[in-house]
Amino acid sequence: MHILVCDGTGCRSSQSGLISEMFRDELLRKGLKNEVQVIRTGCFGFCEKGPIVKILPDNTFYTQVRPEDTAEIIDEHIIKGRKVTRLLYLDPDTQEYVSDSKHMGFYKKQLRVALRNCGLIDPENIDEAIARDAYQALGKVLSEYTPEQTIDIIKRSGLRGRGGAGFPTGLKWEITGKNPADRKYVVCNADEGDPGAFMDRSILEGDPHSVLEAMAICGYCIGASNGLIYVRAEYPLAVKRLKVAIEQAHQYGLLGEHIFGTDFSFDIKLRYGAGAFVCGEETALIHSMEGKRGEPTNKPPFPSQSGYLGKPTNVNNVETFANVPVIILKGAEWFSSIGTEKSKGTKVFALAGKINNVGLIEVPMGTTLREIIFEIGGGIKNGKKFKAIQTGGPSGGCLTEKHLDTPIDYESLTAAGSMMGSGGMIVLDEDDCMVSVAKYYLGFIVEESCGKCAPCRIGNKRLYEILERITKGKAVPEDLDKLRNLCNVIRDTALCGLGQTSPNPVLSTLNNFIEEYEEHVFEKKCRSGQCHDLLYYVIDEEECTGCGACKRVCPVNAISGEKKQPHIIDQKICIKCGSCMEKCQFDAINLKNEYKSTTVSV
Amino acid sequence: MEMIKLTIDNKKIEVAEGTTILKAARQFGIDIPTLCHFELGDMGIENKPGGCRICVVEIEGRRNLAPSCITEVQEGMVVNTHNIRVINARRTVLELIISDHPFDCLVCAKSGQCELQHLATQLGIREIPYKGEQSTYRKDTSPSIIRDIDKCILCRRCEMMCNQVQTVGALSAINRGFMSVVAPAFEMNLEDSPCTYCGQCVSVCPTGALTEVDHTNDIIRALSDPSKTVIVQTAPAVRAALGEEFGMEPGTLVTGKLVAALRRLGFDYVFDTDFSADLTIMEEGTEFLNRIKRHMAGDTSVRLPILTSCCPGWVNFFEHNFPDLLDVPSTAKSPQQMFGAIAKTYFADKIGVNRNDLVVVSIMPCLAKKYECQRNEFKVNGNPDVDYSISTRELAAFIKLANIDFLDLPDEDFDDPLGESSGAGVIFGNTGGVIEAACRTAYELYTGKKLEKIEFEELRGLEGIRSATIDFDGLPLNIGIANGLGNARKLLDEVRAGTSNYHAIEIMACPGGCIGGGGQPYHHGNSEILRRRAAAIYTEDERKTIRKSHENPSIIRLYSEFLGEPGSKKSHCLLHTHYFPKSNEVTIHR
Amino acid sequence: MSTKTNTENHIANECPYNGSLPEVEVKIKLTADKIEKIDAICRSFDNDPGELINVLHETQSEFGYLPAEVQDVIAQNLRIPVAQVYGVVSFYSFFTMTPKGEHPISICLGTACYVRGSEKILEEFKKELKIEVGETTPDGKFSINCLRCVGACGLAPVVMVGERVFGRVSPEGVKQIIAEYNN
Amino acid sequence: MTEIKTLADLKKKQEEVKSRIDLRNKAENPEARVQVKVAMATCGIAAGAKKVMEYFVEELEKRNIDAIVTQTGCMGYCFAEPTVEVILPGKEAMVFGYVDNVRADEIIERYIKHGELVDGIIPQNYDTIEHEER
Repeated sequence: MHILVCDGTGCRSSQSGLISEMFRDELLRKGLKNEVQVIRTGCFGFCEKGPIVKILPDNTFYTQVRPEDTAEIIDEHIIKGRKVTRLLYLDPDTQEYVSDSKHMGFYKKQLRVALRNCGLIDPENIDEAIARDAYQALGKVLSEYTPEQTIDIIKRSGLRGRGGAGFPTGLKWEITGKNPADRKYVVCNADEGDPGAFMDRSILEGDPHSVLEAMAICGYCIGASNGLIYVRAEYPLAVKRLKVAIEQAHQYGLLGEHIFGTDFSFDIKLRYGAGAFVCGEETALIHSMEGKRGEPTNKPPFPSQSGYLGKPTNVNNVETFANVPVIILKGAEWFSSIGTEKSKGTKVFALAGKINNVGLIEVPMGTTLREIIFEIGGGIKNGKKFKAIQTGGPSGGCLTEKHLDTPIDYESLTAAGSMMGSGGMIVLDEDDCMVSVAKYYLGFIVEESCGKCAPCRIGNKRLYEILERITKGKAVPEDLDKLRNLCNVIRDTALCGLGQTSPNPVLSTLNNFIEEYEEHVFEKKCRSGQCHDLLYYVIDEEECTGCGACKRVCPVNAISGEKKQPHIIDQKICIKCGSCMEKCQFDAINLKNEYKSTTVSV
Repeated sequence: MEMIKLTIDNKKIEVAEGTTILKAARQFGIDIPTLCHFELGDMGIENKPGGCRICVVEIEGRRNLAPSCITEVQEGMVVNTHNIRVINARRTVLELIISDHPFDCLVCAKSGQCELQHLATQLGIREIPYKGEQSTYRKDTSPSIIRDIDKCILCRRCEMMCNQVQTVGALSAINRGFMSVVAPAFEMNLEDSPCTYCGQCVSVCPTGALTEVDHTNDIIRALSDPSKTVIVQTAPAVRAALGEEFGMEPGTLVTGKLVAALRRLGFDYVFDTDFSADLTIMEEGTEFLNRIKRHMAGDTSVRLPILTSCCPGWVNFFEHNFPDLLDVPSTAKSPQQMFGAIAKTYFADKIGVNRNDLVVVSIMPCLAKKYECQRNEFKVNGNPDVDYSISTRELAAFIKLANIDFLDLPDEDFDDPLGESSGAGVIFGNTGGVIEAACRTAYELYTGKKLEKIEFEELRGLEGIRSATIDFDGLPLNIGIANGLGNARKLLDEVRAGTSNYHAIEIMACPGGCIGGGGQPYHHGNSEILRRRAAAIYTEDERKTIRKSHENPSIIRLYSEFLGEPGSKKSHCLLHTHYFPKSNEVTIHR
Repeated sequence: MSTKTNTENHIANECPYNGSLPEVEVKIKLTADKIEKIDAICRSFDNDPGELINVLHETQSEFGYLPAEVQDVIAQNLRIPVAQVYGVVSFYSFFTMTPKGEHPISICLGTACYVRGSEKILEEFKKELKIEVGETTPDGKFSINCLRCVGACGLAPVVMVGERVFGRVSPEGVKQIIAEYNN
Repeated sequence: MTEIKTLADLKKKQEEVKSRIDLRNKAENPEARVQVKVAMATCGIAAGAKKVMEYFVEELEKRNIDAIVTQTGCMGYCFAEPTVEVILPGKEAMVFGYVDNVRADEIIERYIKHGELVDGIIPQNYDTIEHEER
C-alpha cells in the first residue's frame, strides 16, 4: 500500500511535510513500515482542498487533512479498511462524498481534444500517430464526403477560430471555397507571438500530424492543393518536427499526389516568421510569406478573396486545425455537445504567472476562471492573494475577482473587457502593480507595432509615455483622461485587429483597477511597491537613535533632526540615492511605499 | 455597372459599385479630409495604404471607424463623416501625428504648401495634448534633394513613387513601429543610393520631409556681385506652370511675364533653354540619322534603337540600372548642358567675359538638373558650364521675395542670341515632344522633303508607354515613348533582351514629361493640372512661326559662325558626353 | 590668366571623359567564397523574391548576422532593390546587422517571466556587462538581447546563453552565469 | 515504407502499429516491456530533458532492463519539467516531475525494478478523449 502526500507549495504551507512525517512515525509504531510506503508527491493541483493525501491502490482521495488526522487514517483506512468519510471530497452539487479522484469535478475539468496526442505519442514517428487515428479523418473525407458535406460537418460542429477572433471555421472554409480561382492556398498560422503563450508550439511539437491532416482536409474542402505553415523561427523544435512529419506523411503517400488513390493532391511547405508579433494578423502574415515587411492591409479584401499571391487563401491557426480530424471522426454532434451555446469544444490555455501549476491545460468552453485558477492551476503561488488574471495576451485584458465565475467563451470574455486571444493566461497576485502590468503590455505593443498606421505607431507610444509618467509619480490628473481618450481613439481608428485591441490592457485595468491608477497619480503611491520611483526612504522613529550619520551623508541635505532625537527625511528634497540607508547602523531607514507627511505644526 | 444606394451624412446617394466612400462623398460635395491618400488615377498612380487614419468615418453597425479612402460602398450603408465620434477621433489622430513632427513651420521649406499644416488649420488644432518623444533621424543633403525625415509622417507616397512608378528602388520603409520611416538602404545618403534625383518623391511629399536643395541664395549672391555677368535660361515646362504659383489657372502660359520677372530680378541676359533644345535636335537628330543610315548599310556594330538623353533623371537611371547598355542612348548632352557649354564658350567670347565671371543659371521643372550641372564632365577646370539650377517653385518664391507683382508684369521677349527658339524646342516639355521635334527635323533632313503636317499627333498623349510608326518616305520608323522610369524600364528590358523593334525611343523620367517634373508647382494629386500644362505647351508651339529646329535662324547662325555642322569635332567636344556605369550591383569579379 | 578665348580653353581642356573611364567603386567587400555561398543560398530558393525571408534566415545562420554587403548581394540575386531588403531586415527583430557575442545572452521578457522579475535580471546583466540590449561587449564575448517566451514558463524567469537555458534565475545568479562563461 | 492508398490500407497499418500505443496505454500483457516516455518539448528540453533521456537509455541498458525509452510532446506540467512518464507492465502510468539523473536513478532502482513509488509523482489531471471502441 502507498500513502501519497502532496508536497506541493500550497499543501506544504499547510503542514503537509509534518503530515508525511507523522504517517511514517505512526506506521513505524504500528509495525507497518515495510507494508506501507509514504510518498511525497508533486502538486495535485487541487490546492483549494489541500493538504491532499491519497491512498493507493484503492485511489482514495482525502482532502484538507490535518496532522492530527494521520492516526485515524492509519487506524481506520490502512488497518481496518474503512474510509474516513469526513475527509473525503464533498461534491458541492450532489452533496455526496466522492472517494475516487477520477469521479471528482476537478479532474473532469480538463478534456484533451486538441492536445489528445500530446505527451502520448512520439511526434517523430508517424506510426504512433496512425495508431491514434491520424489520417483516418482525411481518408474518410476523401472516400465518403464531398467538400460541401465536409464543410457542413465543420459548420455544424460550431468550431470557431482558436487564434483569438473566433470566426466560425466552417463558414470561413465555405467562403474561401466559393471564391473561384485557378489556385488557392491553405495557410496554418503558427506565428504564436503572445508573450507567455505556447499552446500552438506544444501541438506542433507533440502532434504535428493532426495539423497536417487538417490542412489537407481543408484543402480538399476549399479546392486548394497547396498548404503553407507560417511558423516562428524561434521554435526550432517545432520546425524540425514539422519537417519530419511532412517527410513521413509523404513517404506514406498521405501527402503529395493522389492521396488515398483519389484525384486530390496536397502538399505543405514551411515559411518562417522572423520575430514580428504583428505577423499573427493574417494579412500581415501573408505579406511576410511573400517576402515583404509584415504590415497588415485593410480588410476587405479578406484573404478568402485575395490572399497569398493574390489568391483566395484560408488562414486558420494551429489549434483550430488540430480540432478538425476529431470532429470528422467523432461527428459534429459530439463536438458541439462540449462547451457553451455559442462556443463549442475545448480551448487550450497556457497557464502561467503567479500560480502553482504552470502549464498547458485544455478545458471545455464554459469552464470558469475560478476552476482554472484554483482547481486546475492549484491556486496562487506562495499562498498570496489573487489579484487578476490576464487573458488574451497584449490584445486582451485583466480580469478580476468579480469575473472569476465567468464561464470562458468568446462572448463572455469580450463582454468582460478582455478576449479569448490565442490562449495565454497569466495570473497576477497582490504583489503585482496593475499600472506596471499595463505598462508592460504597452511596452510590448510599442516594440511590436509595425508602424504603418498613425494611431498605433504614435498613439501607443504616447500611451506608454503616460503610463511611465504615472509609474514614476510624474503624472497629472488630466493624464487619466488622456489615457482613456487615446485608448478609445486607437481602438476606433487603428488599421488592424492588433492595433485596435492594443489599448485593452490599459482599458481593462482602468476599468477594474482605477483606484490603483488614482493612488499613483494623486497619492504618488504604488500599493504593491513595484514602482521604484514611488518608494520612499523613511526613518523609523522607534529605531532611530539620532546619531546623525544619515544627515551627514545626505548629499542634498534632505534629513533633519536634533541630536539623539529621531530624524526625518524631507521627501520633497530626497533624490533617493540610498546613501542614508546604507549608512544607518540601526536599520532605521527603510524603503516604503508611503510616508507620513513631514509637516509639523509649530 | 451596378449602382449602390447608400446614405452619407443623411444624404441619400447612388454611386457605381466599387466606388470608395471617399469618392462617393466627394461626388456629392461632402469633403472628407485625407492625408496619406494620393491619386493620379488616370495615370495609374495611386497610394492608399490606409495608414494615416485621418479619413476615417463611422459606418453604422460597425464596431470601428473605417478609412473612407479604401472602404468601398455597400448597399444600404449609412455613413457619418463628421459626427462627434469621428471628429474627435480624427482630431486625436492628427494631434498624435503632429506630436511626432517638428514644430519648425516658420522656417520650413514646405510652409504654406504643407498638407499637414493645412489639415491642422482645417481641424483647428491649437495645442498638442500628447507631447512626448519625437522620432529623430539624420538629415541628409544630396545635390538635388534634402531629406529631413523627422518631418516624415509615413504616408508612403514617396516610397510608392520611387518603387511602383519609377522602379528606382532608392527608398523603402525601414525599421518598425515608432522608429519606422522611409529611407534608403542602411539609411545611407541619397547620394550613395541608386536615386536618380527625378524628384517625384519631392513632388508628392505632403510635408517638408523631402524638399529640393534651394540655390536661390547663391543666385542672389551672384546677382549682387558686380564682377559677375549673370545669365539665365528657362526650360520649356516652366512657362506652362509658373503661373499656378501666382494663382493663375493651370495651363496659363506666362512666357512673357517670366522673361520680364527674370529681368527685374537682375539677370543680365534672359535666354531660353528652348534654343538649346533646338540645338539638341540638330545633334541628336543627326546622330539618329547616322545610326539609321549605317544600320541600313549593314553595319552591325551600330546600336539601335537610339535613346534620347536630354532627361538627366533618365540618364542617372540607366547609368545605375543598365550599365551594360551605355552605348545605346544618344551621346547628345541635355539642352541645359548644351546651353551651358555654348554660353561659356561662344557667348562668353562674344561678350568678352571670362567664363569664371559668367554665371549661368537655369530655371528648370526638374531636380535632377541640379545634380546634372554639378557633374564633373560638365566642368572646365572646376568651373561648371551651368552654375546653378533652380526649380519652378524656387523661382516663384524668388519672385515673391523680390516683391514683384507677377500678374501685373508686361510680356517681354528673350534676349539674343540664345533666346530664339522654334516650336520644336518648346514641346520638349511634354512627353513625346522630343521625339516629335526630332521627327520634324530628321524627316526633312532625311527625305529632303517638306513636312506636310508638322504635328505628329500619334506621338502625343499621357499614357505611360506609347508607340507609333512614322513613315519616312517609305522608310517606316518605329518610335517608342515612355514617361515615368518604370515604363522606361519595361522598354529597356526589351532592348537588353534584344526583343525591341524600335528605332528610336524617347524617355522622360517624370510622369507626363517635364510638365510633371519634380521641380514643378505641387499638383497635389490633380492630374487635370498636368493635362492643362501639356495643352499650354502645344499652344505655345502652334503660336510660333518657326516650328522646326533646323529652321531656327539663331541655330543656323551658331553652326555657320561657330560649330560648323552637326556632329562636327567641335560639336562633339562641346555638345556630346559620355555615360558612366553607376551600378549599385556587385561589381566584384566572380 | 590665359589669354586664350573661352572656346579655346574648353577645347584644350578636352572633355575629361575622353580619357579612360573612372573606376567604378567596388562596393562589396566580401570574399569570393562568401559571395558564392550567398549565391548558392539564393539559388536554392530559385532566386525568388518571395523567398526573401527564407533566404535571409539561411544567410544569417551561415554568417551569424546580415551586414550591408551581404544584403547587397542578396538584393542583386533576387533582383530587388537593396532598400527593400533592408526594409525587411530592419522590420523583423530576428534579423541583425551586428555580430552577436561569442555567448549571446537572451533574457526572456515574456509575461510569465516578466511577472516573475525578468526585468531585474535584464538590468543586472546590463549593469554587469556594461552594455545595452542589442549590443556586444567590446571583447566580443557577450551580447544581450531580449526575447518573448521560449515556452519554459514553468522555469520563469528564464535566461538563455547560446542554446543553454537557465531557469529560475535570480538577480544574484547573474554574476554566476557570467562568471561561468568568463573563463 | 509502403504507400497508403486506401482507407483500408490505413486501417491495416493502424492494426499493425496499434499495439505500440496499446502497450503504452493499457499494458495488459505481462510480458510487455517497461515504457519510459520523456516529455521533449521546448520546455522539457530547456529544463534538461535531453540529458535525462540519454541517462535512461544508457542506464536501462547497463542495468539490463528491457525497456523502451521514447520521447513525447509536452504533457502540460511545465512547472515540473523535466517530466517523465513510466508505465510498468500492467500498471497505470506514473508521471514523475523534476527528474534529474539522481531522481532517474531512483526511478530505475526503486520504481522500475521494485515497483516502489518514489517522491515527485505528479498526479495526472486531465482526461484524453478515447474512441468508443477502445
